[in-house]
Amino acid sequence: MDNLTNYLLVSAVLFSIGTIGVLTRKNAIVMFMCIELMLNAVNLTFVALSRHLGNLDGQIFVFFIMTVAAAEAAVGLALFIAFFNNRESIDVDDANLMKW
Amino acid sequence: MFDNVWLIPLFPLIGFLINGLLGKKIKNETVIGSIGAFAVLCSFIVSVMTFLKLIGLPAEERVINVKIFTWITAGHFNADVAFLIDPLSCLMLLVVTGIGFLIHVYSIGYMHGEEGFYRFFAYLNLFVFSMLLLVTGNNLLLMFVGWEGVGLCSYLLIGYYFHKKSAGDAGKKAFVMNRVGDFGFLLGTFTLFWYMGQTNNIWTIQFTELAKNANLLPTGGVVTVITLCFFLGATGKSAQIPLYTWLPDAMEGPTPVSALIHAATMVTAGVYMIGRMSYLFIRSPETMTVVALVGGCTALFAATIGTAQNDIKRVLAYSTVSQLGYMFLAMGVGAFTAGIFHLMTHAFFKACLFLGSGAVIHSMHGALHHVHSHDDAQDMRNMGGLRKHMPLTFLTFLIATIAIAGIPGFSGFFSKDEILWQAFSNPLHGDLNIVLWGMGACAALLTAFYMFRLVFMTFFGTCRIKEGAEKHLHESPMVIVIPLLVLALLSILGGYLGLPKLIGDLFGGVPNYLDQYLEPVFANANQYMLAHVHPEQHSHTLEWGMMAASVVIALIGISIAALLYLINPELPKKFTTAFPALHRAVYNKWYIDELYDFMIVNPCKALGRFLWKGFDVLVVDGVVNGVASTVMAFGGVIRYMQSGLIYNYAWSMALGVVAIVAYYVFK
Amino acid sequence: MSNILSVMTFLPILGVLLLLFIPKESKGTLRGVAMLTTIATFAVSLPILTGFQTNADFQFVENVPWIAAGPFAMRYNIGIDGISLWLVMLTTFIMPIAVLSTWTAVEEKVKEYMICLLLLETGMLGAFISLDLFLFYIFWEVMLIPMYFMIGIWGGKNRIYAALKFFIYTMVGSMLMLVALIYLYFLGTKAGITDFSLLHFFDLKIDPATQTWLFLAFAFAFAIKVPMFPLHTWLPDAHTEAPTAGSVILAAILLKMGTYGYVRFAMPLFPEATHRFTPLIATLAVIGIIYAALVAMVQEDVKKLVAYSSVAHLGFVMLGVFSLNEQGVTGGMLQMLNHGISTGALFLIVGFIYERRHTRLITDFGGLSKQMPIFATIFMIVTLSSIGLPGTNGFVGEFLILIGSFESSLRWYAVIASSGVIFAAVYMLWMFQRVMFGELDNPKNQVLADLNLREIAIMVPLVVLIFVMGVYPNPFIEKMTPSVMKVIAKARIEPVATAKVVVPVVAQPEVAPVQPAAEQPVTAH
Amino acid sequence: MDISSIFFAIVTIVAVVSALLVVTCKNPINSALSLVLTFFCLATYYAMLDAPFMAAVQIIVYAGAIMVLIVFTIMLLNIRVDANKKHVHQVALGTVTGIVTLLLSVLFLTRGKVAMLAGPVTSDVINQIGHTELIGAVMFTDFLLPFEVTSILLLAAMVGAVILAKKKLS
Amino acid sequence: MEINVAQLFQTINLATIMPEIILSVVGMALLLVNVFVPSKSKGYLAWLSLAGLVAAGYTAACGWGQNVDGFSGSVVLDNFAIFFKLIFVIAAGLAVLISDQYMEREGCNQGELYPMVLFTTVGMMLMASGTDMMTIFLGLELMSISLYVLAGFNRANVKSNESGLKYFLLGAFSTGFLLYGMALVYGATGYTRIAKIAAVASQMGQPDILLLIGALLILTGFAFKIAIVPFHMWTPDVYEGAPTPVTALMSAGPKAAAFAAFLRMFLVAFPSMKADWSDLLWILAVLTMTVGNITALRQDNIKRMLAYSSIAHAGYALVGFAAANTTGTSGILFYMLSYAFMNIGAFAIVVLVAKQGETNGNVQDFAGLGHKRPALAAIMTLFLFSLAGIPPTAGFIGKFYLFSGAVEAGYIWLAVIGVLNSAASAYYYLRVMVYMYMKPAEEEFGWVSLTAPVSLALLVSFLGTLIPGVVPSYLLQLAQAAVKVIS
Repeated sequence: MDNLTNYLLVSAVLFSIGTIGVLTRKNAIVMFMCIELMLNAVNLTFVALSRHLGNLDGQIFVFFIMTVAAAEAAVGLALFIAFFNNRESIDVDDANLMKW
Repeated sequence: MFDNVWLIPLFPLIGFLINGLLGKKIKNETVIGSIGAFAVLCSFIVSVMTFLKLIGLPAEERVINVKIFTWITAGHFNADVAFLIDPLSCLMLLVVTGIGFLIHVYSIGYMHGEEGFYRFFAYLNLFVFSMLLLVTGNNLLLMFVGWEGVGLCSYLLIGYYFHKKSAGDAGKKAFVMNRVGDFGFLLGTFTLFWYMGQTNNIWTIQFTELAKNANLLPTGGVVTVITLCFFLGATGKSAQIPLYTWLPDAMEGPTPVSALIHAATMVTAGVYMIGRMSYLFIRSPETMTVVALVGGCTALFAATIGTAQNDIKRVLAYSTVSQLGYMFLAMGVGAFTAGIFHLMTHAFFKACLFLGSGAVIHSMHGALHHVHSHDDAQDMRNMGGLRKHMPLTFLTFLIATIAIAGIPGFSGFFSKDEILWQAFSNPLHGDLNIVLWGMGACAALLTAFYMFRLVFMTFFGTCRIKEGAEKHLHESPMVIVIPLLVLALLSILGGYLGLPKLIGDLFGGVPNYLDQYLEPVFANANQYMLAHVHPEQHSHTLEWGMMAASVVIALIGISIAALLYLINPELPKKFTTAFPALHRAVYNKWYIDELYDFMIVNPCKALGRFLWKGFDVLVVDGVVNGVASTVMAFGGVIRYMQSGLIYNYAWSMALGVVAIVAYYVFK
Repeated sequence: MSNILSVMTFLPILGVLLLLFIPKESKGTLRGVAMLTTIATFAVSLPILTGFQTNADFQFVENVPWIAAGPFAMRYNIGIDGISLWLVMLTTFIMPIAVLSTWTAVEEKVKEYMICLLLLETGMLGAFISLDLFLFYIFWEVMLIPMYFMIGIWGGKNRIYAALKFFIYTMVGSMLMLVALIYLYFLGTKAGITDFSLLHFFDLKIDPATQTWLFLAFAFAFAIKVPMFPLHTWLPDAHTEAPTAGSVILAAILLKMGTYGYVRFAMPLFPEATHRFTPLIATLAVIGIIYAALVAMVQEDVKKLVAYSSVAHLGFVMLGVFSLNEQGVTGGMLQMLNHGISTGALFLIVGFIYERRHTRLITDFGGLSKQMPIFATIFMIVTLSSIGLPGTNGFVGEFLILIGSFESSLRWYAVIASSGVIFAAVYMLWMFQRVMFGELDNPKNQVLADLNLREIAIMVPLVVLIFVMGVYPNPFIEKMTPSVMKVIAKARIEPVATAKVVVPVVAQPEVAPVQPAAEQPVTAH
Repeated sequence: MDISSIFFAIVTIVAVVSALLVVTCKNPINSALSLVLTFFCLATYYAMLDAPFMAAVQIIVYAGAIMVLIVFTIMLLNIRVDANKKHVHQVALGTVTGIVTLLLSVLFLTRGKVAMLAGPVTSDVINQIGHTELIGAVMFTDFLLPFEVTSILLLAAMVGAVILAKKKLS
Repeated sequence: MEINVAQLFQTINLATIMPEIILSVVGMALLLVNVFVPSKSKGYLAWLSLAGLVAAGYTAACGWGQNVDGFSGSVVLDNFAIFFKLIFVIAAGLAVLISDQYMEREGCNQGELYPMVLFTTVGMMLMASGTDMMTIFLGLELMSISLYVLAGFNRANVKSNESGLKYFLLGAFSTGFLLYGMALVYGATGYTRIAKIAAVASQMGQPDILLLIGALLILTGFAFKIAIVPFHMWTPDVYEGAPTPVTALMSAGPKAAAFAAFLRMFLVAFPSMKADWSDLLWILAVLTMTVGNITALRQDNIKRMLAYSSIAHAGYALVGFAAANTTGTSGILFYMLSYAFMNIGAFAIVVLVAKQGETNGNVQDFAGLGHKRPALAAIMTLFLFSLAGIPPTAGFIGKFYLFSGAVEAGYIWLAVIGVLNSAASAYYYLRVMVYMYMKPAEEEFGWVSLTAPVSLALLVSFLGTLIPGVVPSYLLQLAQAAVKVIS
């Protein structure tokens, strides 16, 4: 049990760090990496829980999360490139045409 | 038997409709005038027939209700269009249609060539119709219809020369002041209806029903409220203090209108109404006192103003107010018959006076017109010596003046003396009697004074009209003179209908016809009075003495007038220079109009403006628009949270999550 | 024809469909079709009047299922009784006049204008005949739309503000009513009511606290529509900006929705609350009467003045309706019709001079009587009707209201309200004087033409009604009496025995023993 | 404290520090490399949790595929160090929010009760049958549909990436 | 571990995902066809994808009343799912119909748009059908990823880039929370199947904090897609920047899909915690309605205005959710359907009125539309009235049921706030009408070309807004039947 809690806490720490990253960084790619960090934290939670519960559903879930992460990475990075093509920047401060 | 009573108001109505709708097409003045006059003549004839039928009946059966159709029914409220024929209404019918007819005839001549001739006759007919409704209506509501109807016609006729601002103002003033009175009338009606219904389960506004059940009403209390309300109505219609100011202004209307409406008929409606509901008024001693005092005060007060006016019609107008005061004084002391008597005689001589003054004005106007002068044709200072030019007019005018001044032998003497005697002797008000009598007597003095002042200034002395105009002054046409003569005759004879017992006895027991005739109408009130107050026995000597006193008073007034305006015309000027403030105050009608403007009219307007700009626009709309703009402003602020920056958005989301989670974690 | 009400209500829609196929350039045809449609609607409504049986039942009822889903069941349930009968007649009567009044005034977008008018007619008729609460709400809201456009598109300078204000003001109120409606329905379902039919809810017993809230919600919506002080500020704006026909309809019919709502819904459904709020409503009504009169007095714009006079008049209606006795409610109902006719006519009159001079400022006029005698006559009659001169319709209603409220617990309110009679004379006559009397000194006014045949034709029916209803109002009263009695019976709470009984309730003279006068002890000495 | 705990602690320290580096490094490339390190740590955790297959996939998919993609993009776009615009408020707010998140997580994680399921998959079973096989058995029975959906998902992502990253339209 | 293949195939039951299969296949086919279609004739693809959508919708509708599950319980085709699937089909169909003209004008007429729309629809359908957190998650991601692409589809346009970028980053961020929530729920119950979670949760009595927090985090994940305050911030920017047809789709489809999954999870899995989450939804509903409406008051760009209004509408729907009774939830279903019609209809008009490069998209640019194109203006008016909730439109009936649900559940103040919001919202809808009818055109309208697909879209949305407003009974009954399976 203690073991599980440790894992969960570690994942919470990683998740929070990821959140901080998303909230504080301006580089879209770095933000995306922080989101990946958050997803990984969730993954860790899933795996730890899966191990503890003795069923593999959590790990399967992680498998799908990874797939989704890959897909998101592909689309996201393509979006960054498209944005960069137009704005010569990947700073989210420059994504400010639309507001108010 | 009285089935054709409805014809009486119908004829003028038809006349009104014909003249009103087709008058413009007819164009021919004679035809229009004839239609108008004929309609009233027909009414007069039917009235006379009705009158004859009525006096053919035994005295106790002389109250007849004639229902035409049901007007309004809602719940236990019911009002019919129905006529009440009794001695009082019959008398009024005769006065209204009779004098009305004469004035119609007079108007044909007087209004000759005026623009909107047809309009005038239409209105006049409408007025007669309304007045007839007023006097014959058998319930309060129908009376109110006539009541307001005559107010309307008065408004229309005062504003006949609508292009003159003063005429429009005067009309509006008359209507609004009347409305104030009507407000009282309505309240009185409501209270009476409700109170009768609630306490006795008699839900009615019909006069005969009310009279029958008047015994159920208490003395004072609610009845005081009711009667005071009604009296407020009467003060409006009959130009008593405090609502009298419209009447002098009403002289903006054509002179026949002043004669018919503002002297002979409409303004007496208040007196009539009190007479009609004498059984109510008598049950409230407080109201009676108020009525008597208001009447007395008005009589005196208006008379003072009358002494200083230069406009011939204005003098007559204040005189009317003053005479109406007498009538109320009479009603207030319980001398209902005397009041009605004075109403009748006043109708004769005041109509005569007004028509006479109309003839004078007409003549003056023509003369001034000839010399292209813009002098005021109604200002007595421009007149003088007209006796020579208009002998018949002068004669009739003089007769009427003597009548109003209260010289024995003329109608005014009998009625006025009756009132003064009653004021003095009637025990209803106890010690107040002397005061009431005193007011009446002073007013009588002043009346004699200003009336003869008028006569002297107008008909005697040298002609002060603009040079060259004098030769254009001439006697009026017959169509004008004949009504004058008839009225002058009536001014003499009218008084003999109501000879005081004292004098009647002198002539071998000639009865007071009027008293006998009206007895059934006021029986209820008189009985009540007999039962509640103990009349003191006054000696004949005292009565003779009082009579003599009033004659003396009249003579004094005439003498002063003669002294000031006939013998020594310079005196008045000295007098005015000696007391400029007093003169100015009297001349300006004691500044009552200004006072009203200051106290009521202007504050109302200011309040209206304040409510509009201050409350409606600022507060209510301010709140409405304020809410709207606050919301909009919020929108303006909140939208700036939408910074366009992703990390802000993400932070908002994270904050949302944190807030939600924190709430449930710490719950 | 058993579905005559539906035919009447939806006939204007048919007209709309027809209008859609007429090219917008042929204005004459458009006007003609609209005119014919409204006249046809009026014609269809006549058999309703003649076939109406004088009793308290709803007649010409049509009742078919409409929506049934979840907890709700709405029905297409329509019918009329004595209360709605005259309002329906008023609507069908006013509409042709409204159409005719814009014959020359509206030159732009005639097609859209006529469509709006006809849609409005359907909305109003529908609201008056609905016996299903939900259906009523639908029509109630539908009315807003064409009126909004009429004000906003064909209105004056400040039209957009006025239109938005009108719409949102009214919508706020009606939305709250919607919530109350839903709540009421769920109360009903607990008591076994299965649909929105109004009749079912009449018998529903609701506890006083709940009634209070429901009543407030309904009353708020209706009060805005009436409009009652202090929710009236949309009205002067809307009236001033609306085109003539818009003002006429707004004044003549739309405002009646509010008072009708009270009589039909708020009062019979929530008697305890009605009882409780009577003083408040009467106070507001009386304030409205005096307040609007004072404000009307100082207006510079004729239309605004008439608009404020509407507020005062409807104050009377509210007072009458809440006096809850036969005289008061009958008077209120009559006054609704009267106000419809006379104020409608006043707006038409204002429209006439506006069309000629393109100004409504009182100071721009003066002395018109000389130039326009026919106009002056009609204006005078309408003015008199508006100030409630006896012999005109205005008087009967006002008198019954006042006597009714005087008899009820609202005695003192009636006293104050009566003074409104004075004020009405002041502001109306002053306005009349300034517009019609005086010197004809403005050169622009010296060339004004008197009313033409069309305009006279518009006014004559109204003038005739003014007198007919003033002189012989009984037929109108008779038809509504049973329904009025029913409303009173439902809305009235009998005073508790311990309370001071002041007024015997609807005493019937022929049954109640009348004490003979003779048996009364005469106070004699 | 046994050896596994010490190992856990070391891995945790590395993971947290590298995660912090991801957030704090100015240069995106450094962030990316730190992220790779974090991924490795996670893979280590998975291995420790008797999930060797997941560890492998973690390395292959995340460290191998995704990170390569990211680094490639960074290089392609030639992104320089964060332009040092001041955004102290944002950093402060973000950090505080993150820390609060962490505290809250700690609160509910320590207070919450994980289900006591005691499912069939114990380390013995894993050792006996093999982790990959077990995963495969579940994935292709119970979670067949999600698996199939990922194919569409990847297809959509691929098509999308192609559309978006194409050269500018002429 | 042995796998019985025969048994496996029995449990699969492909019929349950037949609509998804059809759409996926059509999507993939279109990808291939696209290569051979010249860029001027991409309109054919629209018709083809419409055919696919109709087929999928038909297939789905055929399953009405059968309530079958497949893939050993990870997916279900019940009335609830079918109702939503029809909404998605309608939303996607209408979006497809208005795309061609727009894309051609904006010069980004790439055929891949249609497959992407179909894929996103598949994602939505899976969300509605999913009875396993994984299915729902993957559906959500399929939907989202396709939408990221669609939002940034006009890659030459900076606003479109920006829209895609923002949507992507924030979407991925919210996915993090969603997943964390799912992980916690998994941890607290041991399962990812909704039915099993429900079974465990219902036995808990006092719900465990992990489960509760998990549920709340899932809520935030859905809240992002639905655009509930404070997870709404992306909406205006993304809606404004995305190509208008995509915005139209985005405003109707994903919102409904998120509601579908949201409703299913919360009503099936977490009814035991209703007391906890319905209070939260109460507050969120109020916030969402109010913020959406108030901000919309001050918008000039009509897409942005509609974006804020869509936030407000999400708030109205939440009112029904907070009530969590049949009336309220069926109201959500009905409302989502009506919203698809009226909102996409409104966007269709926006597409028509705007000029190349998304200029002319301000409220002011609608000035004079009422005279120049009365029919268009009239239709727009209907949509706006429906959005404002004025009878006789579908929008009104929907709101009526939503607020009725709240009243029935005793949330009277919520209903009152709702209706007041509704009244406030009238202002900005009316403002558009003010410009359309009450102000003259400032400049000449360009030739608004009304092509066949757009006309069809307008007709359908017009009828779809009007008819359920007048005779809503049938649809309402369907919605009632649909929510019966999850309550």
